[in-house]
Amino acid sequence: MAPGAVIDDVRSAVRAGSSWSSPKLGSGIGFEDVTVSYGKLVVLASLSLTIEPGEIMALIGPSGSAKTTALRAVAGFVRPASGRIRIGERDVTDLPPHARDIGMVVQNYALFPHMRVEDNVAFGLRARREAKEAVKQRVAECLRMVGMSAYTQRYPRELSGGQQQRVAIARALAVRPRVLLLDEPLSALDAQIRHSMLQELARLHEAMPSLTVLYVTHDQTEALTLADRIAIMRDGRLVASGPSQALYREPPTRFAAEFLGRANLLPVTLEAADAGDGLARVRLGEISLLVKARPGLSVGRDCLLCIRPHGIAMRPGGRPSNELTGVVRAMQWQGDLHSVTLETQGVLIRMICAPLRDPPSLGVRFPIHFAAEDATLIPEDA
Amino acid sequence: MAPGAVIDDVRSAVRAGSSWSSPKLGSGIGFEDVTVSYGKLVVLASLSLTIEPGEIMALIGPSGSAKTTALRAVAGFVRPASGRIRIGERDVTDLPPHARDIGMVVQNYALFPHMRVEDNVAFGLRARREAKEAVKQRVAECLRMVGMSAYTQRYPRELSGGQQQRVAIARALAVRPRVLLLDEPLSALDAQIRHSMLQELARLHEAMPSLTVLYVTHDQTEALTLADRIAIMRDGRLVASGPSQALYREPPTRFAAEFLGRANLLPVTLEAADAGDGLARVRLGEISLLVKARPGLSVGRDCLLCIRPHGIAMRPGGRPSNELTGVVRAMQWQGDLHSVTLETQGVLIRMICAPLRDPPSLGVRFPIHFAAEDATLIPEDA
Amino acid sequence: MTSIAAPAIRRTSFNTGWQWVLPPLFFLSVLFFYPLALIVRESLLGHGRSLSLSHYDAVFTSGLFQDALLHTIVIALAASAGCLVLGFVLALVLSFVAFPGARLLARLIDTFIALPTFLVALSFTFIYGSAGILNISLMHLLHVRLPPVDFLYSAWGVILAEVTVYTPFVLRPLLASFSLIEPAQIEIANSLGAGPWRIIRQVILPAAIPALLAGGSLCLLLTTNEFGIVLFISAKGVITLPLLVYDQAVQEFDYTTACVIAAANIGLSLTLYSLYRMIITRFGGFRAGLV
Amino acid sequence: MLVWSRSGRIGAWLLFSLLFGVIYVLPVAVIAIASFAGQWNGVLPSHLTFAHYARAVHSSLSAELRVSLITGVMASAVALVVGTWAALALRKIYGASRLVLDIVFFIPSAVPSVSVGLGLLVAFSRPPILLNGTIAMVVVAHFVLTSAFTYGNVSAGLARLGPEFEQMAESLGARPGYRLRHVTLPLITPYLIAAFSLSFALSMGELGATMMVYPPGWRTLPVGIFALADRGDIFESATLTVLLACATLAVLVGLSYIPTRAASRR
Amino acid sequence: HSAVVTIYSADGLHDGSPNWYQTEFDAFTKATGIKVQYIEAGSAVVVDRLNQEKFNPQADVLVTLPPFMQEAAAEGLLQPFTPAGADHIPAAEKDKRGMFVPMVDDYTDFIYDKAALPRPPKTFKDLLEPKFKNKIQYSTPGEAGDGTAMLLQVFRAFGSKDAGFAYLKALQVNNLGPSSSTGRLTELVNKGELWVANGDIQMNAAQIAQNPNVRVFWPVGPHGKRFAVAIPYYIGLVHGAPHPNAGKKLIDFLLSRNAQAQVSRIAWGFPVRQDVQPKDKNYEQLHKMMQGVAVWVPDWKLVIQSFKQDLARYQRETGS
Ligand SMILES: Nc1ncnc2c1ncn2[C@@H]1O[C@H](COP(=O)(O)OP(=O)(O)OP(=O)(O)O)[C@@H](O)[C@H]1O
Ligand SMILES: Nc1ncnc2c1ncn2[C@@H]1O[C@H](COP(=O)(O)OP(=O)(O)OP(=O)(O)O)[C@@H](O)[C@H]1O
Ligand SMILES: [Mg+2]
Ligand SMILES: [Mg+2]
Repeated sequence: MAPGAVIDDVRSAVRAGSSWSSPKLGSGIGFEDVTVSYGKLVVLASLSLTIEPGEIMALIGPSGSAKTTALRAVAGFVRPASGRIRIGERDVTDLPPHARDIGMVVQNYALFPHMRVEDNVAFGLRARREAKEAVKQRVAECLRMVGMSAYTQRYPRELSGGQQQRVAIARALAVRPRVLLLDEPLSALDAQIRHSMLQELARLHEAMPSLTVLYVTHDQTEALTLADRIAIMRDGRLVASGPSQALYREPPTRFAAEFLGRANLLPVTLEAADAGDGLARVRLGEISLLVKARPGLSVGRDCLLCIRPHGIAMRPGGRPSNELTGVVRAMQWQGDLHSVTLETQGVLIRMICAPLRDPPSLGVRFPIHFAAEDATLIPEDA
Repeated sequence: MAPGAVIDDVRSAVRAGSSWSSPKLGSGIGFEDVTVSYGKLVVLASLSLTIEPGEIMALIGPSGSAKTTALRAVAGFVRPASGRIRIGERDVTDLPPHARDIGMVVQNYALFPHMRVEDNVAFGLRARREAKEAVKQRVAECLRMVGMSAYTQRYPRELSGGQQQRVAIARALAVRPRVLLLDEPLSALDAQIRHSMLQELARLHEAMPSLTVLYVTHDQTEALTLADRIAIMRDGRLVASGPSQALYREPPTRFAAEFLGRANLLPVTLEAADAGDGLARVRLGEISLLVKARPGLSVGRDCLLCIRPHGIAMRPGGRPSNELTGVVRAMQWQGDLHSVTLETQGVLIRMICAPLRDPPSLGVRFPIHFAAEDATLIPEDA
Repeated sequence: MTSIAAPAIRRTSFNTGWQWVLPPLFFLSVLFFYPLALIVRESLLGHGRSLSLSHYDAVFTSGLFQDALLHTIVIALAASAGCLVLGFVLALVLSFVAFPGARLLARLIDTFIALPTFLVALSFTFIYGSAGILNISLMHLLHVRLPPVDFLYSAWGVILAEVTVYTPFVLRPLLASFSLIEPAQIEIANSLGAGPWRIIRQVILPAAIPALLAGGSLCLLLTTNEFGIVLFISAKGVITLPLLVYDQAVQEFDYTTACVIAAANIGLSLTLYSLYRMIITRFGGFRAGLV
Repeated sequence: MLVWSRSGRIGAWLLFSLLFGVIYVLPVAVIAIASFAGQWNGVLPSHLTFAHYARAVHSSLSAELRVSLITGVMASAVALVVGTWAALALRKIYGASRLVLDIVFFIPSAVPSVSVGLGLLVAFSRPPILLNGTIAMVVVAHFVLTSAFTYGNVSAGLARLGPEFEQMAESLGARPGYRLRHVTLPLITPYLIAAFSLSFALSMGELGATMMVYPPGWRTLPVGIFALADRGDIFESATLTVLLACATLAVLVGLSYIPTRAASRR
Repeated sequence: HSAVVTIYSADGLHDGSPNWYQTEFDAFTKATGIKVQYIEAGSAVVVDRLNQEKFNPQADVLVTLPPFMQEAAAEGLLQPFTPAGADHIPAAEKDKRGMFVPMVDDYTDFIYDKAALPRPPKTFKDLLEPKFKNKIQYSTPGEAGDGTAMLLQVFRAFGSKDAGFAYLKALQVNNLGPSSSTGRLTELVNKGELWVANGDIQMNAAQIAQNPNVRVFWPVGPHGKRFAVAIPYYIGLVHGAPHPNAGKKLIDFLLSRNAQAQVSRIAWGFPVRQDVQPKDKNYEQLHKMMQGVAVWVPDWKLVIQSFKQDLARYQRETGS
C-alpha cells in the first residue's frame, strides 16, 4: 500500500466521518499524590498532575522512568499503593477499568490473538452492545483511518509490527472514549504514516474537543506538535511540566533542557542580573554574553546557559546578537540537517543548520552567533 | 537513571573495550531472487540485493512492506519459497540459524522470559562454550554499553519497554557476530538514548570494520546517519537502493522521494533539457524555473520537481536561485523547526526552517527561494 | 490435544525429524502395542486358530453388551460435560479471582487424581446413600420414612462421582493455559468496556480452547474406561464395558469374550475421542487457528 | 484481575466455595472422618478412635506406601522422558503422519486399565519377554497407563510456546541440543512439572492393572486399600486412604514449589 | 534359591491382625527359614492369574474356593501332591486325583441388619417383599465364590434350576445390583444401606466384631429345610512351581495339627482335620450359629460341567 494512498484514505475517512463529534462532556484526569510500587520497589513516586478536560498532555522521559506505569494507573491496571486518581469528577481509584470509559493503546499492542482484525476493533463496541450495523460501519471507518482496510480478515500474528500497532490504535479509538491513553502509539510506524496518524489525531481532537489525551512518546516532535502541555518524568518522579512551548523555550531545569530538545548547556557566571531590555549579562570563559534575564538569580552565581542547537547560526540574526568563535570538532549529515559540533571557550557546543553546500572541514575556525532572546539561564542544580 | 549518566557509561565502556576488534573476516549478505510467501500470499517478491562485507545497509519502507520478512529470511527463520541467500561465500539457504553466525534484534525483542538480564546476554556466548570469565566480562561490557548495568538481576517482565529493547541489543552484540540484523532496534527508546545508541553502533562499526549490518528502521535520520547504503521496500518489492546521500539527493522515483525525507513534488514540464551549467529549465504553472538537469528526459515531458522542505528558504541562496511567491496556508511549530505550508502556482509546498521569531500569519504572501542544484527532476511514473 | 497445526510456513527441514520419533515409538510398541496386538489377535482367533468374527458377532448381539455400551456412552458423555463445566468455573475463580491459598487448593484438587477412584464411590455411599448423611438428616427433618434423595445407585451417582474424580484433568490444563494469557489482553478488554462475562466469553474462552480440548478428551477417555467407581456403585443400571471386560476375563475364564469386549471398548474410546475432536475443531477451535 | 468489584469477588468466592465444598471437601471430609470412626450408622459416627491409625502404622502400611512412591516416581520419570521425547520429536513432523502419530501416542489412554493389566500379564508371562513376577511389570503397567498423559501435557505446552524464543536462541548460535536444554525445556518446565505430577498422581491411585500384575512383595497402597474395602473394612481403608492422600499431596505440593521462572504472571 | 515360597490365595484368611495366615507364615518362617510371599485376590482372579502365567509360573501354592479350585485343576494348573496330614481329612472332601485338599472349612450364609429388621426373613420368598427394594445385594455368581455357592443353594432350595432362576429373576427387582465382592456387603448391611446380603460364616463371624448390627441367617426354600453349602478353602501345589519343595513344606505346615488348631480361634474357620477339635470360644460360637443348619456338599465336578451355561442363563434371566 502506497503511503500516498494511505494518506488519501485517511483524509477521505475524516472528511466523511461526522461521527467523531460526540455530545459527551469532557473529563480531565487528576493524579493526586499517586505512588505505585511493584513489591517493595517504588516505581512511581507521589505523582501529582492534573490534565484538563480536552487537553492533550504528552508524557515524556527516559526509558524506565515510569511513564507506562502512570498510564496503567489511570487505566486501572495497577492499583496505586497510595494516592487517588480522578477522571472527570469521579474518583476512579477503586473503579474497575471497564467502568472508566477509556481507550488505550499499550506498548506491545496486546491484540486479541484469536480474533480477526475487524473483531479486535469491534470488541469495545460490542462490549457496549452497540447495534450491529453501527459497529460495522464504525469498524470500517476506524480501520480506514489507520490505513488497514485491506486487512480486516487477518489474525494479528499475520500482520507486521506496524500493522499491529495501527490496529491497536483503531481499537482504542473505536469506542469514542472520553479519555484516550496512548503509550508510544506510533513507535513502530514509518515517518510517513506516523505523520499522517499524527495529523489524524490532531484532527480527531479538533472534532472532539472534549477528548482528553494522555500521550506517552519518545519523539519530542510528536510531543511538541500534538500536546498542549508536556510532563517530563525521571526515575519515577515528575520533574517538570508546563505548556509545550514554554517548557521548550524556558526549561526549568538542566534535565528538562537536556531531555527536551537536547539543548547546549554552557557553564556561565552571572555578571549582571539586569542589563536592561529584560536581558542579563553572563561570562563564559573569557567572554561576556547577553542573555534573557531570569528573575531570582543573584550576581556571581554559577548558572547554565541554555541554547538550542538550531538557535545557533553562522550569520548574526536577532537583536542583540552574541558572537563566539568555534573550532569544528565533528560534523554529521542527517539528510534534512547538518549537525556541527564546535569547541568554544573550552566547551563543546552543537549547532544544527540546513544542509550546507560546502561543509567546513574539521579544525576550521569560524564565528557563530546566537540571539540573546534564544539564550536562557538555568540555575545549576546539584 | 539520568540520560547523562547513561551516555557517560556508554562512553567509558567503549573507551575501555578493546575487545570489539575481532580478527574475523568480513562477510557480506546476498539475496538472490528471494521470494517468501505465507501460504499463498507472496509477501517478499524476488528480492535481489547485495550487502558488501563491512557495509551498513538500512532497509526502509512503509509498514508491511516486508522488511522484517527479509531479515527473517537472512536469519533463517523463514525459508524462501525460491531464491538463495548468501552470507559471505556460503550459500546459507539450507543452513539452520545457529550455523549462520548472526546477531539479531527483533521487533518484539523476544527476550528469554525465564532468564535474568545477564543470562539473556550471556546466552549466545555460553552456547559457543566461551570461558566463564570471558563471558562474565563481556556481558558486563555489553550491558554497560546499553546502560543496563543496574538491571542484571531482573527478569524481562520486570523491565520497561525500552529497557527490554536495550537488553535485546546487548544480547545480539555480545556474540560478536559477523552479520548483525537489526529490526527497529531503537524504536522504544527516547531521543537521548537513541542518539547515544546510534553513536555506539557507529563506533562499534569503526572498531569492527568487517561487521556487516542490515538495519531496518522507520527513522530516516537513523538510516541516513548510520547507513552506507539504503534500500527502500514497498509492498514486498525492492523499489530503490543506493548510497544514502545519492538516494536522498537524487531520488530515482516519486516513491523514494516521498518516502525518504518527504520531498515536495511539483508537477512541471521540461522546457529545456540542457540550459547550460548542468541545469535544465522547467515550467511550473506560469513560471519557469532552473533545476538540475537529468539525462534521458525529452523536452515537453511531464516531470516531478523534487525539492526538500529545508531546501526552500525565505532568503535567496546558492546560484542560480529560483524565486516563487507563496501564500501561507499552514504553520506548525515543532520545537527545533517551523514547518510552513505555502500555496504557489496552485500547488502546496512545504518548507522547514529554523524556528521563526515572528512567524507569518496565515494568508500572508511572501517570496520563497530555492537553489537550482537543490531541485532535481523525477520522471512522472504511473 | 496437541492441537497445533503445522505452522503456515514449514520450518526449514534442516534435519528431518523422522528418526527422532523412533525411540519412543519403539518403546511404546514393545510395552504397549505388542500386548494390545495379542488382545486383538485373541479376539479374532479365539480358541480356534482361524480368523473369524464369530466372537464379535456373539458379543455384539448380546443384550448385556448392548446395554453396557449404551451406559458407557451416556455416562462418559455426561460426565465429561460435567467435568468441562465444573473445571472451567473452578479454574476461572482460581486464576482470575485471586485469593490466598489458591495454589494450595489447586493442588488439593489434584490429589483426587491420586485417590483410587472407587474411594469416591465409597464416600458417596456415606453421603448420598439411602442410609447416608444426607438422607438420614432429611428423613429426620422432613419426618418421612423413605430416603428422599435417591440417585446414587443410578447413572447419576456414577456421573457425579466421575465428575468429582476427573475434573482435575480439565482443571490442570485450564490453569496452565490461563496463566499464559497475557494480562494486558484482559486489561485492554476491560478498559474497552467489557465486563467479566464478556471477557470470559470472548477473551478467556477462546484462549482456553486447547486446554478444554485437551482436558475434555482426557475426561472422555477416562470416563469411558472408568472401572473402580462403577465396580463400587455396582447398581443394576450402570454396568459398563470395562466392568464387563473384568467380569468376563477374570471371573469366567472366558478370555476370548473378554478380549472381544476389550477391543470393542478401545474402539469406542477412540471413536468418541475422534468425534469429540472433530466437533471441537469444527465448531470452535478453527476460529482460533488452534486445531 | 477479572472481577473488580468487591461484591463480585465475594460472589465468585461463594460460588467457588459451594462447588468446591460439595464436590471436593465433602467426600474428603467423609473419608477423613471415617478414618477416625468407631462405628458410623447414623448421621455421624457413634464415637471416634485412633485405633485405625495405630493399626495402620503397625501393619504393612509403610512397606506399601514405599512401594507406591517408588513405583510412582519410576513410572512417572520414564513416562516423562518418553512422553517429552515423543512430543518434541513430533514437532518436526507435519501432515497426516503427524496426526497418526499423535493418535498412536494417545491410544494407551484409550485402553481400560483392566485391559492393560490383562494384556501385559498375557504378553509378558510368556517368551520372548518374561516380566511377570517382577517389579518391572508394575512399573511398565503404570508407565503405559500414564505415558499418554505426559505426552499430552508436554505437547500442549509446546503448542503454546511461540516460535520466537527458539528462533532467537538459534540465531545466537545455540545448536539444537543447547537450545533444547536452555530454552525449550526451561520454557515448558511448568508443563513438565504438571506432566510429572499428573502421572505421579495417577500412578499413586492406580488399581485396575496393578491388581492383576503385582508381584509378590510389591503390593501398592491402593491394592491394599481395595483389599480392605473389598472385605468390608471401610474404616481402616479410609485410614490408609487419608495417608495415601497426604503422601501424594505432600509430593504434589513439593513439586509445585519447584521454581518455574517462565511463569508470566505478575 | 529356595528360601522363599509364593502363595496365591483367595482373600479371607489374611484379614485384620492378628490373622491366621500371617501367624502361620511367621511360624513357618521361624521353623524352616523359608520366607513366605503372599498374593491375594478374588477367588476367581487368583486362578485366572495363574492361568495367564502358566508359561512362567510364579506361584508355588494356590488357595481358593470351589468351583475355582476344580477349574484350576481341570486347566492343568496344579500338580498332584498328598500332604502329610491328608489322611486325617475325610476322603469325600479331597480331590480324587490328589490335586488339592481342603485347608479351612467354611459354609454359606446370609446376613441381615438387625437395626432395620427385628427378626430375620424366614424364607427366600420373604425377600421378594417390596420393602426390600434396593435393600438386597448378593455377590455375583461366577465372580465370587460365595455368589456361586448361593446360586447352587437357590437351585437346591427350589428343587430345580428352572425354579431357581425364576426366583432369582423375581429377586432382581429388589436386588441393588451386581457385586464382585461379598465382603463389602457386610459393611453396607451394618450401615443400613442394605438390609440383606449373602456371605459365608467364617467371614461374617469375623466381621461381626466390627459390624455389630450384622447377624447371620439361613432362609428356607419351598421345601422348608435350612441348609448351608460347604465352600472350603482348598489348597494345592501349582504345576511348574518354581519352589516345589518349599511349597510342599508350606502346605504340610498349614495342614499340621498346630496350625489347624488355630483356625477357629484366629480366623473363625473350621479346621479340616478330624483329629483337631478346638476348644476355643469362637468354635463354640460358630457351632451355636450353625445349629439346625444342614451342610450340603455339592458335586463340584457336576457343577463345573454346566457352569458356563448356567452363568450365561443367569445373565440372561437377570439381565446383569
Ligand atoms: N513487574 C515489575 N517488577 C519490577 N519492576 C518493574 C516491573 N514493571 C516495571 N518495572 C520497573 O518500573 C520502572 C518503570 O517502568 P515503566 O514501564 O513505567 O517505564 P517507562 O517509563 O514506560 O519506560 P519505557 O520508555 O522504556 O517504556 C522501570 O525501571 C522498570 O524496570
Ligand atoms: N504469518 C503471516 N501470515 C500472513 N501474512 C503475514 C504473516 N506475517 C506477515 N505477513 C504479512 O507480510 C507483510 C510483510 O510483513 P513484515 O513483517 O515483513 O513487514 P514490515 O516491513 O516489517 O512492516 P513493519 O514496519 O510494520 O514492521 C505484511 O503485509 C504482513 O501483513
Ligand atoms: Mg513504557
Ligand atoms: Mg517489521
